[in-house]
Amino acid sequence: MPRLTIRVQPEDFDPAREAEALAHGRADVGGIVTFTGLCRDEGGALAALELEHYPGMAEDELSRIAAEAAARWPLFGITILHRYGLIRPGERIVLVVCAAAHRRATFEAADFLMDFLKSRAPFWKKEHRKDGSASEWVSAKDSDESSLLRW
Amino acid sequence: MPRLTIRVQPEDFDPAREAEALAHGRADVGGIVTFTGLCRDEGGALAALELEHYPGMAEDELSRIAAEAAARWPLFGITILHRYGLIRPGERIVLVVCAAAHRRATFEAADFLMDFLKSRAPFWKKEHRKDGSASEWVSAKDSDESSLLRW
Amino acid sequence: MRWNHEGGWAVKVVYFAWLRERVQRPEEEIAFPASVVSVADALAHLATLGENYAYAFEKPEIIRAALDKKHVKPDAPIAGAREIAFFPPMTGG
Amino acid sequence: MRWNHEGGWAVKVVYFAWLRERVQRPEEEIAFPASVVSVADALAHLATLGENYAYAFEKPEIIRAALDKKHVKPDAPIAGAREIAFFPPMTGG
Repeated sequence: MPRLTIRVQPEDFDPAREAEALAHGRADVGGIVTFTGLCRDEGGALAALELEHYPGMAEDELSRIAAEAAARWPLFGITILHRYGLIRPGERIVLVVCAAAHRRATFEAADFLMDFLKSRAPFWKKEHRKDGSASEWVSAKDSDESSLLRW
Repeated sequence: MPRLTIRVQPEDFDPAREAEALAHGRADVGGIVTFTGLCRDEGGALAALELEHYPGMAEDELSRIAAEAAARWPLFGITILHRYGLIRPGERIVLVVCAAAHRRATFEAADFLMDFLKSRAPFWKKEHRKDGSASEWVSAKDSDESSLLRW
Repeated sequence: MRWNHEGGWAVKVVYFAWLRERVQRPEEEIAFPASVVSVADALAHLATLGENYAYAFEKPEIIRAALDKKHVKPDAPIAGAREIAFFPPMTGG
Repeated sequence: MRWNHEGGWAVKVVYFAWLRERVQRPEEEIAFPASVVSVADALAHLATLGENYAYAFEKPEIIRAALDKKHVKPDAPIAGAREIAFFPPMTGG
């Protein structure tokens, strides 16, 4: 069973430290994929994103998705971190790290985790605009749902 | 045109610093994928890998592969670093970083770059074993060639 | 879940994102009548509780639900659940 | 590339990995006869230069080549090239 690390937190995180933690002290890791999702400024229009989550369920869902990836690919470790609260453009929102003996597993698992995380983990984004117009909840994309059909 | 950074060097590198350099000072980056390839110890049997390369051609090929990825996916930046010389188990060998507005492009491009790099960039690995037996050149895998057919 | 005097029960209901804003509260205890069996029944019942509820649940087909923090389909029976959550499609990541 | 007195030319040939080890040198200048037109011809000519060359090029079908640091196929004409490289399939990454 690979080492699974799941954290849901308001604080920023350090992708490099998380990646190193997965490979630390072992010499059988051949590849590590790190995906970092960042807050875009939407052409300068965005003041901040507000990330709401369902405490308890968010951690449970991320753990369930990680366990599913661990069952499908021969991984040594999976780390998923997801922030909530107010996040400014340029800041990190989410991190997925996968370590394995071979490259293919790391790419596929990280891609899978991000796909499922987006459509299954209970987080919701609200956009606060710089022009002071009413804040709006981000709509789920149909493409996110259809992305799941790849797996 | 995205920012392309290609380096072929004996020294180790810092994946986090390279990833941050791609997003630094811009707020339109939505995702960054970092792939780090490491030297495995092959169950404790490996003393070190010796990486030979074709100077000049190695840089040219990596630049060509990066330009191809840049033409196929809407990327903001691509960084490829590849080491040569003696590399010990647990050490980093290769780094690919892709930054883009959207996640899908970063995963696909990084996966593509690693596939092509493995079969097109002029690097060769020789294994030095701990038991002192004759060092052996690593054979190219058929799976590496067939991997290219995915693109 | 607590049985109430009408033969129904009271259960904690939680709302997220724009559902929470429309309902105008993050959570509440609801005494469902005995006729409410499934998640879809619970949703339909909530939609009758007032203007803000009607607005929140006007498009039931896009609303997701969880029972005790696990995703469920609309036909899932709610009997035994301590917490029912309703929320829009997720947009994390 | 320099024309030599036999009507052929001299060109820098470089070897990598186990090809370099078998040929027992990293590079050399080779005067190819005029009959050598393609990369495949050059490879076949090299294989005749001695035992170590015969060993190095015993499986020509797996050997890769580059002209002036660009991958080429066996039928590529070598006229004009300043550097021909021969090497096994790459194993980087």
